[in-house]
Amino acid sequence: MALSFLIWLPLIVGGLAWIMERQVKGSGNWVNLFGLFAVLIVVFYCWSNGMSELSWNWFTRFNIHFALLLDGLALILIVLTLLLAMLAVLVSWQDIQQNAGFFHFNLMFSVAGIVGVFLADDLFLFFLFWEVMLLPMTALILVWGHENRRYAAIKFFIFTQVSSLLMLVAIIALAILHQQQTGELSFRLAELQQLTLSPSTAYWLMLGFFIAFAVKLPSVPLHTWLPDAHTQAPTAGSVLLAGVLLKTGAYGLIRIVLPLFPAATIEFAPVAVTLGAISILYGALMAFSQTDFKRLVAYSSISHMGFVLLALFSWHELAIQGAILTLVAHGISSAALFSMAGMIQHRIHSRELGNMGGMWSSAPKMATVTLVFVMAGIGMPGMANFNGELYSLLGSYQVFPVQTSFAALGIIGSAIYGLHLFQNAFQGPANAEVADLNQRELTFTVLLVVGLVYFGLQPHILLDLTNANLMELLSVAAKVKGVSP
Amino acid sequence: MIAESLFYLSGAIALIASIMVITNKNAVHALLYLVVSLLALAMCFYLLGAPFAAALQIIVYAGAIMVLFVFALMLFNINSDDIKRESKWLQWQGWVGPALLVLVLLFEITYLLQFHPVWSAEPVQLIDARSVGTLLFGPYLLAVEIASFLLLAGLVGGYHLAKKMPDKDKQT
Amino acid sequence: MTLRELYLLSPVIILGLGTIILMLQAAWKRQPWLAQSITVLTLMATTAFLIFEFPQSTTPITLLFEYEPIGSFFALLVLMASLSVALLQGAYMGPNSAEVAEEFYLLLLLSSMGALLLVMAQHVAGVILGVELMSLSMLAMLAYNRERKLALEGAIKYLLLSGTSTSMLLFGFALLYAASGELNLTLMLAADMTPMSEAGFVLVLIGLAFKLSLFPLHFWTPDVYQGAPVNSTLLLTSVSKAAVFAVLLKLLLVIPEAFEADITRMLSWMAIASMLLGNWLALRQKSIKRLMAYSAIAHMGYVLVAGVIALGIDHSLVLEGASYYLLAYLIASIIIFAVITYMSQLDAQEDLDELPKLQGMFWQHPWLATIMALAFLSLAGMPITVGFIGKFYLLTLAVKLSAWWLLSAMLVGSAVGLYYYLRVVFALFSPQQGAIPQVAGYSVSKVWTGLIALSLILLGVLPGIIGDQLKTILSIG
Amino acid sequence: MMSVPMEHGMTLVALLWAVGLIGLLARRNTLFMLMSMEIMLNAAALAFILAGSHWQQADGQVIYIVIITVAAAEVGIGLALLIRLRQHIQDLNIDNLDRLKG
Repeated sequence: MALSFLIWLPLIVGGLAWIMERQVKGSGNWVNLFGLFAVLIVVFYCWSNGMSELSWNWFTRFNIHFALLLDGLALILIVLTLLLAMLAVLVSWQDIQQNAGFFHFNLMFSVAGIVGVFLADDLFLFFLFWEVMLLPMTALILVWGHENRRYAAIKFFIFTQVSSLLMLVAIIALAILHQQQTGELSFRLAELQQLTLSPSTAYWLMLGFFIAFAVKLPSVPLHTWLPDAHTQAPTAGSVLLAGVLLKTGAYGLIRIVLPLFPAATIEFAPVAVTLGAISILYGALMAFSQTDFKRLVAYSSISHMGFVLLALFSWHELAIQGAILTLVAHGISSAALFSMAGMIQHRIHSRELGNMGGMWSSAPKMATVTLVFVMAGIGMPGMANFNGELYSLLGSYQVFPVQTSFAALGIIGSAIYGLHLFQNAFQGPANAEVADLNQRELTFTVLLVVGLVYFGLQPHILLDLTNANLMELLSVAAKVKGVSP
Repeated sequence: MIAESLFYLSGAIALIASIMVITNKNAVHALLYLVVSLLALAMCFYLLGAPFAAALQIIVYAGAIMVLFVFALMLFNINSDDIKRESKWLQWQGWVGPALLVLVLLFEITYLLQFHPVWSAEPVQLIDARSVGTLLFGPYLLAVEIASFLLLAGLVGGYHLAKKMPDKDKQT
Repeated sequence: MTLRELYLLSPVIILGLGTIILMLQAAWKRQPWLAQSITVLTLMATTAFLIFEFPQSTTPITLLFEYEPIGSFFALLVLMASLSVALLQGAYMGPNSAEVAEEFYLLLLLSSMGALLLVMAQHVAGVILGVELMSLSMLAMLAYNRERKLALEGAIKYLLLSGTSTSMLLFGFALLYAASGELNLTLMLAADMTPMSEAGFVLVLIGLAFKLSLFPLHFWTPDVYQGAPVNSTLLLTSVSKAAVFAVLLKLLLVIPEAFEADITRMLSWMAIASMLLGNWLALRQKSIKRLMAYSAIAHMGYVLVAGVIALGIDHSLVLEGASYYLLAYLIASIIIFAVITYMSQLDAQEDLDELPKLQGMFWQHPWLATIMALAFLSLAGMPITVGFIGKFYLLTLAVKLSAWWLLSAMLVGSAVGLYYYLRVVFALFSPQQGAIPQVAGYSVSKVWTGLIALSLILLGVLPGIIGDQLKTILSIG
Repeated sequence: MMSVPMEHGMTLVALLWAVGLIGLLARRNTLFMLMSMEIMLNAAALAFILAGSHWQQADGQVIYIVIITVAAAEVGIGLALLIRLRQHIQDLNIDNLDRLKG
């Protein structure tokens, strides 16, 4: 029961913020902030009291359940979501002037959808949340985005929607296969794992899911929506998009594709891993050639998520651990960079690197913080990203040495574009005089820095939490490969 | 034997008259041909042993419905301009496409009819007005009632569309 | 006719009584609100009867009609749409309309009666009378505002083509009758099929496909939709589609096995072409009514998927799927047309349905724009709306029977559909352009629209409410 | 009495019906199109009479009566529409009804 509050509560809070904003200007921010905090408390309450499962009959005709499951992986990602949502609220504290109430509502609506995706234990429900979270996100881009928002919003929506249609067909096909084998339709993840699939069926179904998730991740060649969406979205939208929405793709791979179709994924792995490696290199290359701050960070996201794809499909313990670490680390670091971009844009009304430059002198605090974030993105040891990428590369090297070697070049690439970014924005001749970080901004940026360093030094917290998921995955793989893990 | 030839003859008349209807330039002439076609069909009905239908065809169709057409024609006040304009349209080019399309359809159905005979020719029995009436006001009673509603719909619709707009202030 | 039969005929009788009362009222004193109240009450009484006496099994009413679950469910859909039209007309006409009000309501009742008869028909005479009563009344409503030229044009096109389709239907039935000697729909198809009767059946299907505006008989749809007053368009897109589809479904369920393969092939192609073409042509439309016309073509293609599969095996799921999808389609259409109705005037030459004029509606009329956006999302099949559940049913059907071609066409169609539905939604949320008028008052119709909008969400979020019951409602084994 | 094969009768129906359809497709004047429609309805009526007489049933004629009712109602509304149309435009040419386009 309490578990379902994780989904209702953001919705209620969002509605409340909408109403409050109409009464008192600026109050919506506070409502959202406290609401998110309350949700966070509910998460920890559920987790500590072991309330991790929930299943209600929902659509009996098709044996669909409103089934939620809170395990370690979900917990991490939900907490990440809530924290980044708070960041999104904080970073757009004064950005949104028009229709602020509706903005707050959309923000919370998408949080509800994202939390739902992480919690869903029934594929039908998963799909429902998967689609629902897009709507408010599209609205965020469309209404409060930048100059080219319409195009970006349509592109974002169409890409994700069309790919998820394939997933829907695959879900239905799975349920019907279940009916053929056991006489009853089922959309429960656990029950579907018991299916015996013929290799070709499994392969096709896996592809259906994979395409949907690869679009979200995004992986080359399905990535083209991302630079537009990230660039055009308002800061809060970019933070959520980069920080959390991309993670739903990876989450889907870990939660659905790998356990349901172990054999098919192993067969498909060379392709996926190659795609991952290409994403890494392509993302890095494109990032380097950008002149737009946000677009640069967007391409770097493609590069980073390539590591996740590479790691997951290599089916190696270390690599999967690395993927999980990367998820969290990239969530924090890219969200941080996007919020920096937002702050700069708020000050100089431009995202062009050419219009920046030399801001170190006028805004030293901002420059320092940005430097830390850039360093994290590059994968400097001691920061969270380093662990993730290292684990990923180490793990996948043992399975796919060639692709991994190429992928490793991506680290060098990230160093180049990271420094390119920093240099252009903060060093050199001063083009722009900007105000330094204020109290509010300083608070949350420092917190982000702390988070990055903390997880960089203590990765085992995340690994302990997700150990159960990992073991289960490996045992599934072991069954297929016929060897012990 | 005579009856058969009469059937074919009146069928041919109906067909020719129909062709004249659709190829005629003058609406009034076309209407006259239409009446001829309907009457020829009435003859067919009679020969098929349906005298009641034949009578209805003459009274209701060729009579009442055609009179409606004539009235409407008078209201249209069709003049020589219209006829000229229409004759421009009656070039052979305009007919080729539709005619070809329909002829294909026609060929198909004629082929089916002629080469897959399923019915044997039996002498026609008379079905008189009494048996039709018994059926109509027995099991088909509801159909009659509904037909009256159908006519009501036609009446209301026709009345509404054809009459003048009411003046706003008169309406109260 | 026994007393029991007469009792079961009550829905039609109530409508007939309503018609008569309405005529008396118009003769006594013309009063728009009174006419509207009579119509609404009549329709509600009919609905109430159908709900309380919902059939569990098939009971014949003379040899023309039958009282059975599938037809009755569709009758409820029809009544829901008619009720919406009746409620919306008041606001649409406005208090000072130059047009008279009573005839519209009269025709509305007659049209609903025709639709009800059509879904109850089990005999050729029933089908013909039902279809004609429905479409002729509708025809007069399409041109209801006599000063609107576009409406007249649309109505004339509809008249000519609908007459053609009727004659096709009749010709087809005549061939079937000639082959079997039966006029009952079921018995007529139960007889041995000869090439002649097959040709007849195809002609019947084509006649019905015209009313459903399926490819290749779809071409009249956009013109008629665009020209007609928006409220009549709603009637055309909801009532006639639901009723005709019920007949089509009933026919398909009794089709002889030997003939199934051919018909499946024919209908599959019609469905695929309708889905693709409808969605494709909708892409370029600026007028919402025209867009809805093309989208109607596409959606009828989707429902036809269920019809095609009806020839396969799983009858119960097919019926449920088709019913749910039509319900979803109706709900969304009612909302969209209702919103346009609230912003247009019958007396005007055109309705306010051009996309550029509707830009930024959300910032002026948040509620109207929200429900309209929801309705479009429902048509696009987004989750948490009822349209998604409908699409889910159809996809399940298609996957279940491995109809991959149909499935691909559905997916491609949906993908294209997403784009143009989204365009409308985006326009509603873009920055404001100009002032959009809105008719004030008429709280009853607003409450009704709100209820429909609520059901759109409710049936999408809790599909079990109806979905779990449908099997028993339609009482299929 | 006479005995015409049913096939011949149905061929006549098909011919008449085709003539009506050609007229409907080829003519531009709405009045002529309306007449073509009448021809098609009549063809269908003949088909029912034929079938009824073949099966020795009066049902065919009952349906015939239904058909003339339909035709009458249709003509009523159709002519009313044409009268209304005539007031708006100067002729009944359907090509002048081209303001509807997408």
